[in-house]
Amino acid sequence: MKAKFVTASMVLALAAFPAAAQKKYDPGASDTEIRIGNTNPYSGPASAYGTIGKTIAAYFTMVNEQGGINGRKVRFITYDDGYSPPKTVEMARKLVEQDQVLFLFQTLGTPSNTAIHKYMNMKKVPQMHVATGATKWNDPANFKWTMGWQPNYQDEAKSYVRYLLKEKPNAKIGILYQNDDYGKDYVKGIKDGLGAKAKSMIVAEVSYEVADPTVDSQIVQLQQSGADVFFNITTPKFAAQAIRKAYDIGWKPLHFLNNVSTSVASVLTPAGLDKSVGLISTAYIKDPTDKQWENDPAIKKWQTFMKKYYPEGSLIDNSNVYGYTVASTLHQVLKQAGNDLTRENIMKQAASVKGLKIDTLLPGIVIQTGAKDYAPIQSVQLMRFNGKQWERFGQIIDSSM
Amino acid sequence: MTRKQILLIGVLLVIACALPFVVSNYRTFQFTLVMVYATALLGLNILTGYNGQISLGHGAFYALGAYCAAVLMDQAGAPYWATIPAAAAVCLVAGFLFGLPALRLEGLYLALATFALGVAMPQLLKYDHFAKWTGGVQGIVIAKPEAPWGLPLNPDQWLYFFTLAVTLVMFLLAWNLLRGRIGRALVAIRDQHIAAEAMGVNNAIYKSLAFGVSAMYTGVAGALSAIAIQYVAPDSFNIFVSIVFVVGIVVGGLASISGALYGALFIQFVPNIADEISKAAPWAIFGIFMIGFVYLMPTGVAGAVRLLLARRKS
Amino acid sequence: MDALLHQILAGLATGGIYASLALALVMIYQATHLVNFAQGEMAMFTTYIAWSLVNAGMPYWAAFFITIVFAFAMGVLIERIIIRPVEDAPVLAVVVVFIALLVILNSVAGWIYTYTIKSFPSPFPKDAFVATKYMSPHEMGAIGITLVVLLLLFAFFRFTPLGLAMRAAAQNPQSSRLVGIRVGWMLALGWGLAAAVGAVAGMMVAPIVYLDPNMMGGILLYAFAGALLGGIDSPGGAVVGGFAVGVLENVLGAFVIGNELKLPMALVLIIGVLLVRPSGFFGKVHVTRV
Amino acid sequence: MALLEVKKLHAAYGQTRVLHGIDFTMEEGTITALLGANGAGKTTTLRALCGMVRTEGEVRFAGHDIGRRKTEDIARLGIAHVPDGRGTFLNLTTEENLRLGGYARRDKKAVEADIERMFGHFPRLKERRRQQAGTLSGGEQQMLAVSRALMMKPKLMLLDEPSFGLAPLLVRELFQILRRINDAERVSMLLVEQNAAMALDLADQAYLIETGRVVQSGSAAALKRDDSVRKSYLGY
Repeated sequence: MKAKFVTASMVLALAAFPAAAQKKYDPGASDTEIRIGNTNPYSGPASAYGTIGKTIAAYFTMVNEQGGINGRKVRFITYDDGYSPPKTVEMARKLVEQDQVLFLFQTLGTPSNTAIHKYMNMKKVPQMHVATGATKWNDPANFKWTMGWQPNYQDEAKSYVRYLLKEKPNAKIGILYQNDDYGKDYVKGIKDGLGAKAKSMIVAEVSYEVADPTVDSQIVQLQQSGADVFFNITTPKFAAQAIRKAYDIGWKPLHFLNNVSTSVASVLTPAGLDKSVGLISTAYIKDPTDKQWENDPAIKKWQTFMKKYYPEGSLIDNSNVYGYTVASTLHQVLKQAGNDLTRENIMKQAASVKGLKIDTLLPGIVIQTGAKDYAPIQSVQLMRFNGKQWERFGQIIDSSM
Repeated sequence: MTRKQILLIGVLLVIACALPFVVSNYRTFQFTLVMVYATALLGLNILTGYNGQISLGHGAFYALGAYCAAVLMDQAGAPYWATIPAAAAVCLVAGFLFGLPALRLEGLYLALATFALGVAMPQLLKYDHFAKWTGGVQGIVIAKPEAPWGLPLNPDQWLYFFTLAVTLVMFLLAWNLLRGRIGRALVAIRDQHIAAEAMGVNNAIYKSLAFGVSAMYTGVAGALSAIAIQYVAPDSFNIFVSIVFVVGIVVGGLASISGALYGALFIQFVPNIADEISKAAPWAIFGIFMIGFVYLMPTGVAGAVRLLLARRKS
Repeated sequence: MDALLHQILAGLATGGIYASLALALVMIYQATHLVNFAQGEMAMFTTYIAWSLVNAGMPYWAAFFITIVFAFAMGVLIERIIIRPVEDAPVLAVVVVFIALLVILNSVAGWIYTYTIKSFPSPFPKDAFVATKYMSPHEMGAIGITLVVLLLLFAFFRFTPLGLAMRAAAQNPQSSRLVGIRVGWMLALGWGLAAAVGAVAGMMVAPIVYLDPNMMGGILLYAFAGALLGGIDSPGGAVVGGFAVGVLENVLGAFVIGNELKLPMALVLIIGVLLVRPSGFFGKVHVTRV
Repeated sequence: MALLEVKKLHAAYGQTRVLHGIDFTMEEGTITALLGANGAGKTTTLRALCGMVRTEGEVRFAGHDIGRRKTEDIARLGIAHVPDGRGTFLNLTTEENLRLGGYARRDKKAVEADIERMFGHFPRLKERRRQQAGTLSGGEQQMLAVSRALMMKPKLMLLDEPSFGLAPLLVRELFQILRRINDAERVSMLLVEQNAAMALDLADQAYLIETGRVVQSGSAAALKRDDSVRKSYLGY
């Protein structure tokens, strides 16, 4: 009886994965376990993002309780790098060389990932679905072992610009950006999108540092510049300050807010919902605090998951939906890889996700990769805040166009 | 030095040389970092421990050294070993120049000035007009050195021995410097600056020199770290680097050469231990470790070791 | 002209933030002759307490005063339990304990309250008659509260025996013991007061910058600079210094050097001033006796 | 019962032992002088009484065992120490210095009156009442130190070299005032002095200390007549 069952499942497996009939393993994979490595800033100035690592860990606890992936348990090993690239290098090496993980997943931060970029590719260990929106992760020709996940910052910026050029071709643009790789990537996207018009259209470009207490002075500068369009490239705290300050001093530009800070509960509510009316942004993930998803089954499911597996986590933090969604993506990739758990195959499977729908993604947004397309999410949709919730408008756009 | 001490150092050296053949490449890399930190801490200890000038911004010199190495390799194609003396020279001068106005600043004021330097450095590194050289917010990726002369060493082992050699030279130099007249003068200035002046010690020169030499050490460490990490970026040198250095010299032992080594072990490994204990609040664990060390060994690990040895003798 | 005025007023608003924390730094300095690097994190932590109370439905002012009492107790306890054992240790060992406190409080706050920003209520009416486009009613109210705290502190130190004893204990602990002052408790009291002042600062700052565990992180350096600029032993000086730093920073950023370098530039200027005038604007010039 | 009883008092600074078993007693209302060469342990004796150094042995003051108590508690029991170097709060005003003397007193109301009384004893201080004490002359600071101690309404005053650095005329004036206070307010005084002649004139009792031990004692008058004392300390 038992033997029969085994044969049956073998047949099934053969049918599902004809190429991967035999079990094949690289370090980190076995009949019982898949070891996955990760670094996250659990301490230090960027510790706000640490919650992503915790959500992912919780996700795989859930997966394991439900029987694992193809019968294997996932061991998610995550270390604190304090958002310091040298520490990321140390921890990545620990994961690869000592803990012998099959691959790294969702290592967070552009500088941190840049620091291990070469190493991972030299070692031929996948640097999977990195948690940064820089463009350079979509470069399979040169860095075959590294793949991004979220829409990249430059493309997002370009989708705003396209909209702007259509709606308001004579705009005077003011930009507020965080003075780091993330902010500068957006600025580059805006300028590339504007092309030759950038010089004449951008009337003010001001930056702030993460350690600045407020951006009030910058908002005043932007208003004084006479700008009538505001690109708000800021992280949640500063986004909320900027929205409030602009409103309070009576500056009413066409206001583009970057996707990083679209949370209704943790950005717009602190800023004031009445002050946020008219903001334009993009999204690809459902915001659990947006009224329109209040009774959404996916968000309900996510909430149940949070309560059970990560009870200390915040239910209003978009990062936790993000973590859940990206972990779901990996879940799919690993399912697809079947019994061929080699690094080569993991990368191959990751690069052949076709139209994957995850229910916490916005309707119409799919995950799509190819051998030459290492950018899983490229479609976004513009949206406008109406004082209560975000209203999506226009078509789903392939932001890389 | 007594024969016993020479013997002890000999044994330590043999262990240090054998280490990369015994432990994994990853551990070898970690110990390379320990030596890098030890050199940096030794620099800070010369200034703060021996000379009594507090610096809350030594991460700035660490960054300067690292960027010297990275920019020279990236822009001028300089070989990695040549960047060490270059970083040393640049930081010596930078430290000396910073030390000149700092002469007029004492205690809290010096703390503020150095703190400010530490905070401002990353902002200078990413400043647009320097981005041509510094790579701006993106930083600079550099290549890892291979073992020369066909030595049968992998890059990690080679880097380890290279760092070990530099560290040994730096420690020997410091030992020579500090046990002699200059060392005594530095300590005299720390303990009784007016009396030292009366005894004919030129406070101004010694204090700025201490700043320069200290910055040089930390700069050399920075250059070594850039080569070991193969990457520099403004985010690698935030103010916490400076703060952690201060923690390192206090926990290791102020005004002690061996203290730099203990401190380096602390700042390299304790955060990892803290992370293992709690993902929820790793810093809280790290903080508890700091308090614990200061309570148990108020004069640092080096001080505690000294006490222990003295007690065993008597 | 309007631009300059606007920047100056915005600078005063931010300067008020620096001033209130600088005041707390000066408080501890007066009691212990040390600068407490954990001051900002203590303020942040107590502000979370206030936030919890308000969220539990307590009226604002009740929460305000309970938080001040809590902060005072926390300051006293920290001194008695954590700082006491290193009282006689080298200054830098105490600094390390401060750093430890800073990272512990930061980390624990993040753990308990998560890192999403929280809005903190303002006690001042939203559309008060003073509201202008230059400064919100809260910003003006916060400056007012800072000045009230300053006045109270001034009166406490100048006119009460306890205030006098605290000044004495900081200056000359030995002689203070000889007249029967319990110096250890004066230090604890200094910590308590500083924590209480910090709590007020936190509750005034939070509505402006939003409450999160890193709320005070960037402010510490400015407050430190403001305190030294005004004179580290002068509460009034600290407040003036804080405002000066806020305005200086804005004006430099907007008109002189740009935002990327305004902080380095402001610090260079402040240190320049201190080189010429080491005791700050209002600090006492000490007679050093050999 | 004696006001102050000291038995087998030992004291040390770190490893260095300074007192090797001092014994002496003091009656209430008297002035007692401790004489001895530099480094004999006079100042240390005073510091030991106030709990400012590590000690062994027994110290009883007005019925309390104070050998193990903290300095501030001893002060609150009624011992006022005028330390060497005067212990002035240099950055506070003259008046604030005086007020601190009355800090631990319960009769807060009387403090104001006592401040005026001190100004009565030392009119120079009244002129300087709003000045920073650091700007006072040496003599004025000495007067301030004595006044600050008196403000505590002590039962016993410990005076460490009150004449140090003062002009002879001032010393005489100061000693007269001390005598007057002793007579009028029955404040006992334990006096350490280099100037043995003046000390013996003022004191009722005297003890001679050498290398941390009492080597001779007796009434001031008797010691003054003693040959060896005369030779070693009085210089005639």
